[in-house]
Amino acid sequence: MTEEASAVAQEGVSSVEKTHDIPSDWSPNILAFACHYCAFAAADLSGVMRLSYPTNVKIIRLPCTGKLDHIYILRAFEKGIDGVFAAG
Amino acid sequence: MNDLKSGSNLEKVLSAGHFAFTGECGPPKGANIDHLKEKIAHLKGMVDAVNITDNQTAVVRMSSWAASAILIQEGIEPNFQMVCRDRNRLAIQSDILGAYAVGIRNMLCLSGDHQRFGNHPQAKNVFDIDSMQLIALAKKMRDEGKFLNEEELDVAPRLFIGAASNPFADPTEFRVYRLAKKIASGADFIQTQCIYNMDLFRDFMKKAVDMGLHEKCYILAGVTPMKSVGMAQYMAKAVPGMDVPESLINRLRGAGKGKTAEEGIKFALEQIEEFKEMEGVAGVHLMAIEWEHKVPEIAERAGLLPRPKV
Amino acid sequence: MIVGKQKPFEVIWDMIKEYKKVLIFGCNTCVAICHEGGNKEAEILASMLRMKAKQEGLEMEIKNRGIERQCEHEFFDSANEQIEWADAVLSIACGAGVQFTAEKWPKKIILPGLNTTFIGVVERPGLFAERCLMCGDCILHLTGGLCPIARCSKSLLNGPCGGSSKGKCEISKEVDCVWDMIVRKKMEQGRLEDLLRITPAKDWQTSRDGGPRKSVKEGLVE
Amino acid sequence: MSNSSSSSDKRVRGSVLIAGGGVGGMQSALDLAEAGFKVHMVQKDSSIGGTMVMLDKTFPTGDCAMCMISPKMVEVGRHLNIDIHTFAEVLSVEGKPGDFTVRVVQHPRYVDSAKCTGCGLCEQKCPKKVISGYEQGLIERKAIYSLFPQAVPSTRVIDKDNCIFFQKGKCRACEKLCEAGAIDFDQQEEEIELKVGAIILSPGLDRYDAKVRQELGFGRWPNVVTSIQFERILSASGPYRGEVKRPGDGKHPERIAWIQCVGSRDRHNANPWCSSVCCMYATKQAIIAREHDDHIAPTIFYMELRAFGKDFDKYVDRAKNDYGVKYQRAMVSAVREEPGTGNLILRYAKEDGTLVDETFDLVVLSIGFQPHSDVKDLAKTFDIELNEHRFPKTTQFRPIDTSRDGVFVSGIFQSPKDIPETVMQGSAVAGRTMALLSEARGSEIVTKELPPETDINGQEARIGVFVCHCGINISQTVDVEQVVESVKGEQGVVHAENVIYACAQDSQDKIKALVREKELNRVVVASCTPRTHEPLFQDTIRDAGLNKYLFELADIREQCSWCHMGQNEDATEKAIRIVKMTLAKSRLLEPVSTDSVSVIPAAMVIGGGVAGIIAALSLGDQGFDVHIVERETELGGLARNLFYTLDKSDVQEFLKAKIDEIQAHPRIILHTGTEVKSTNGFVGNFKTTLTDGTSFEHGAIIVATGGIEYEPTEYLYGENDRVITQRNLEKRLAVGHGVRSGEKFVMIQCVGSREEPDNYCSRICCQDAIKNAIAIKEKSSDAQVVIIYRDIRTYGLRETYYSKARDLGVIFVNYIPERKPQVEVSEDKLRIKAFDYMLSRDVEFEADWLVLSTGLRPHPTTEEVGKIYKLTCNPEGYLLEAHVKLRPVDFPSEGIFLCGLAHAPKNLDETISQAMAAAGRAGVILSQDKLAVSGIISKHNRDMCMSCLTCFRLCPYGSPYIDEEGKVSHNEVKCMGCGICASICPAKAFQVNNFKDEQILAMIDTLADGMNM
Repeated sequence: MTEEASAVAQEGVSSVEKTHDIPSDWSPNILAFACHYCAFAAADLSGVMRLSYPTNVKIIRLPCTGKLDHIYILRAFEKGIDGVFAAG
Repeated sequence: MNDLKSGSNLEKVLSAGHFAFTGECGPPKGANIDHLKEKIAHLKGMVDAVNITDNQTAVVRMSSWAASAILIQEGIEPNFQMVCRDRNRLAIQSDILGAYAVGIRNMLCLSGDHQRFGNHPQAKNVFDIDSMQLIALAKKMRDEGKFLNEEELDVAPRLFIGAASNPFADPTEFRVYRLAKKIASGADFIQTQCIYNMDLFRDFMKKAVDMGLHEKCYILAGVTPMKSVGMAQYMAKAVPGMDVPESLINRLRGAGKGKTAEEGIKFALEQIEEFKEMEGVAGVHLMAIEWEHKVPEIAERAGLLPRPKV
Repeated sequence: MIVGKQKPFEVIWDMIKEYKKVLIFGCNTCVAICHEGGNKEAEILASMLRMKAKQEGLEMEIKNRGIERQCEHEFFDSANEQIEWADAVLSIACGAGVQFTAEKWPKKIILPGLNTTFIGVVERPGLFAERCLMCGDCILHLTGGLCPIARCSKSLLNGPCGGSSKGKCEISKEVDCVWDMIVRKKMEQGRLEDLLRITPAKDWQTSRDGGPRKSVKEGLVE
Repeated sequence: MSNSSSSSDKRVRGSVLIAGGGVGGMQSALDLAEAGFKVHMVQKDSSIGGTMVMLDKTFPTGDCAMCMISPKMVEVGRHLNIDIHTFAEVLSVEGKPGDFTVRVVQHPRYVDSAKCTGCGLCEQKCPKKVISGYEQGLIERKAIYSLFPQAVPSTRVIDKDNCIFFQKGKCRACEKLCEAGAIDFDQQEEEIELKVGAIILSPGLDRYDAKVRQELGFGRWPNVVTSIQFERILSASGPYRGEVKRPGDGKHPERIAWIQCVGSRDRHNANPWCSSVCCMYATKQAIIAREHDDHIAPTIFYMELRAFGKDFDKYVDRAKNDYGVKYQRAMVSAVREEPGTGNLILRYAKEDGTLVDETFDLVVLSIGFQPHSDVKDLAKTFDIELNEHRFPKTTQFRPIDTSRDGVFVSGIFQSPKDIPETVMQGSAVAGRTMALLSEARGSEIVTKELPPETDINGQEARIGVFVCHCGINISQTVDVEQVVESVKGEQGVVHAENVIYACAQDSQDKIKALVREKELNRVVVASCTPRTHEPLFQDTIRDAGLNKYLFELADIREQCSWCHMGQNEDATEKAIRIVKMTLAKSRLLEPVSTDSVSVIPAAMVIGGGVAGIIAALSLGDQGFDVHIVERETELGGLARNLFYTLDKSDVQEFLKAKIDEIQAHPRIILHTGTEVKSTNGFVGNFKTTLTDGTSFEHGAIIVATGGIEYEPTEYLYGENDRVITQRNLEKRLAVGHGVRSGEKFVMIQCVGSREEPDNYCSRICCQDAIKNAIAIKEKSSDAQVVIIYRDIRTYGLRETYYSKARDLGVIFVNYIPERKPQVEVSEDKLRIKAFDYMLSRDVEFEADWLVLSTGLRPHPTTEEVGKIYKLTCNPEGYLLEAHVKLRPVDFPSEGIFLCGLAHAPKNLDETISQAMAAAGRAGVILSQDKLAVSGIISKHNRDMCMSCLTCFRLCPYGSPYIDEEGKVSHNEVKCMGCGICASICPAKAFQVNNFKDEQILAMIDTLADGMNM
């Protein structure tokens, strides 16, 4: 065990994740990153087919999911978005 | 080889042309000298010298030179092992002087197992010098009466210098050259790694003899009797540089329940018989790990008793 | 190049949590190449720490920026303002960069975000491996271009030891036995005799054992 | 717009008529239009798309067919130089190659396409339901309808026969609802006259009517469906939304049977040819069905498994091993319904001859292709000859030329084939046409003249926002006015309003006017998807002098109003959020200047076999310089060992003629006895050095490195000189060796093919064996020929030669690889023992000759050439194309194309088609003066870059490179804008135009700002 790891273990530093109680009326805000060519097209098609899903899903179009930067996901969570969906 | 370098019993036995027989003992994991005395009592009179290991497998035990000193008190000749892992050249030289001062006359020079799998993997290792350089250093102190830095020392530690050789480690084709290097560095005797692959060892010895190495140095063949099939399998798989042929494992397995230890001893005895006749082999180093009480029996059955008085 | 590894997130958090304004300070040369300490990692780390602060209910401001190299005075100019702003700077440069930042800002709290691990190469993309221990007295001409000081677990100069097995070191099957490689290379080159000579004990004075080192380039030094 | 010089008295016209708007026709249209030709596409249906749009997914990748073809349709629909005439038919063709006059009849849609915005409201409100032909009768559509949701054009059409107004004189609901006023019940049939230089026929085929085979129960038992119905059943946008259900009762079937060859390979009840695609589509359907519902146990009843294409056998193995698809070799003699359950009982004979009844939940009939019933009229209209099977008459050496000069044919209309081969022929006819009309290239195309771009440098954002009602498509769910109100006062917004149809001409004009009037420097439209409409609006603002990348589209229809119907409040809130996110990005938009690079109008063709020869000739005829690099001293490649084709055409004569043409061609430079040493550069600008030291510049590369024949070690080959290969036999027969009466020939198929280590079908061997067998029989009718085979794979029209061989008395013996034939030599005679799997007994033949049908292998140089250009090979060593379906002759790297055996084993006519396709594709590039670099590319900041090589290693297109200074630079010409470099760069030295981090982060922040937390 490294000095650091043992420090973590001994001092009981809190873990990265913190859990919260979820209120019963809560609904998540979800951000999807979608590849222009496939997932964004699929989202369009679901509209064309009038398939319904909750309004708390918003989509940001990327030229390819290869463009999905770590910071996009982190920024979303940082700003309080509850779920990030990457599709491509 | 008439002028004795150290005058140790082992050196005398070998120089007199006897087939040498050495044993081995690990110091206690604590300051319990009674247990140490109990273990070495089995070896008294059975062997020409007893190797005292130096924090073997990087597990901390009583210091090898202190344990060696206890052996001397008990009238048994120690073969003091020293590894390069735990000391720099200052400590090494001072320990050599101290060892000699308490009456130690044999020293086996080793690099030492890496601490990673010992009981203090957090340790910083030293390896200021390696085993080859340790041999040369001991020889320099003894023969030139100088420290490594060329400074004169007053009384030279007259040690019988030993080194280890593992014919089975890789690259095997280089092993005999490494043996030659150790001899050139100043090794007076060699103790080999435990031998199980006799074919490979025969081949190794043939090369050594062809190079005349046996004339420059005494080579003691390493023998460790197998206690069980499990031990054989463990050594085959887990111990680096150990070559345990499948045929031997099968032989032990074939011996049947409760008879494997006896089969292991039988194999060791067959080996010793062969080593007696093998050109270039000057003796046997028996590493009966935690089986010291079996040494008298093995010595007896191998026809190695009584040990010569020289 | 110098290879580093980010400290565990919890350890970093523990270091910075008492400060109100923290700058995550990247270095865009060696440690950026190993994807541990460049602009991108600074950006990611800052974001994660901001989230952590929020979860812990702490009022903290955490920003990020990077400079070309934290081991040279001139590059710092562009970051002065932000360093000035911060209560504490978490440098994710190598140990040299962290210290140089600390020297330049003696009153600032400068914290290390990386563990500086070794001087190495990019063996494969994403796989960095140690090659040099900076002993100050290179012997690669003797050992076929393979350094036993850095790459033998015991730094043996007269290897291989008896633990060498199938080209691997006794400490792990993941670690190559460099002495096995040296012997084979010398044999292939027909220069085995080089290895039959005994290498004497090394003079470690040129290494760190001789104390902290400096190097002077005549003509450049002011 | 302006016409760039056209004169009616010129002999050769720079325009082309394409009859048919399927995937092949679209490929031809795009290739030709891009290469500088005006295209008129005439399509009988109300939308382009053809057969492929009906398919659910395509094998082997499982890509959604619509997802692949829809962008192509949009591209065709929007292309400035492609005029689409849907719901139209050709009436007559007069004239000669280079100058045809075509009369086209435009049937009335009763919807004015100039006014219709495609919003689809009329369709929703139309009260009349009609059985949907597109959905294969499984559900209903309306009387005013669009063929399918992604139809191009999206203009609806009124089905007069079913329209209540037309039939009963009242209703006009659509007319009342259409805000655009596009309904026109008075529309009349119109005739148009088109002047074109060449004609391409690509009208596709019809499908066999499964009702003819009464014993199979289609039309009688509801749970017997056709394969095309099953495609719709599988489709997520199909009648059951992708749920595998049976039409009879909506139950989920588990035991599904496919019956192959329904309407194919049957001279008595149906069509004699093999439809080429059914074995593979049935396999695909079985796999996809299993993927939808893993309770499904598929069984495919087949007679010959024709997995002859590249990697097809592997796909079948996957079906068997990974999906548990059972392949039952049996002829199903009858299907009847089990009373009460709707299940179906299939009667068939097992291998051992016993008759079995097996029950299934659903039966799929794999129906084949056949020419449309009116094909004779069509042939008359175009004045082309048909062959005995009512397909256009073509030859092995001129597979895409009809009997009429200047009229070419492609796709399944030429003969049954799959999608990639159709696409390939689409490019091939394009290349053929480009060569024919080369002198008129560019003469009839229109180019757009644009005003200079306004410099917005340093300006604050001045954004105009236009929120679209889309009739009521958006406004019935989203409160459009509220959206407008919500953005007024947002930072940078200087104008916001709502419009009924943003895409309508009046709105476009309004946007342009407002850009000028209010000095807008960004425009946001909130309407439908950017995938179809962004280019339109980009053009609009460009017309108003703004850089087109200053436009941003907020999708509040597909991704808001349409999927949140009835949730007006929430949908409005979401729409506001989407628009605000778009605004946040818009403020940070920057003009993007698109570079262009010049093109060297020359090509290099690597390989001088038939593929290389044909490609070189086509390119030379198109007017480009061509360098052929052939490592041997002679041209011809493997074809030098071929003597005649299945249709008895003389290969050597053909080859000699083509080589003569090459040698006489003023534009073709031959480099023989040498190889490529190195090539530098990129699309449009390559420089190659050969091993002989020659070097030259060129704009495109065609890789035609060819193949070699497998040299057998099996069956005593090389030990006994009576054991020969098909090629040896062909030569003997060709050079005049007679065949003795009673001479005995035994042929063994699949020698060195379809088995490890070369587990793939070599495609050519079955027809080779049959070709030689027929030749033997024709020389001596009482000679004995036995063909010992695994599956006879005489796909397409080749099947008729299989029948002919049987009629001539050739004996066919089926073996399985587990029990291969054995060969013995006794008293100078060869004895071949085999186990006849079909008859389940041992058979033995004496033979004078044992003929081995040996497979093909890629040429060893293929791998080397692949390394030079970083092309990947499949495990067998054949080069991998950019996309197996839609880009069959392209590589992922631009400017490099593929044809011939280097791609996969194929027959001579297919090689010729593919070579012309490669030449067509290369011609598209070489015909450009300048290649425009896309605007959406990654920009590299060299100051921030420390050359860590991460991008260099990860870029799929090889655009980052190590420059002369030894540092990483970025070749923007190769960049496709995927952004992998930007997302992985540890120094953040890359940003993708229009998708910059700050732009995306601004969107994220804006989304988060509006959340109720």
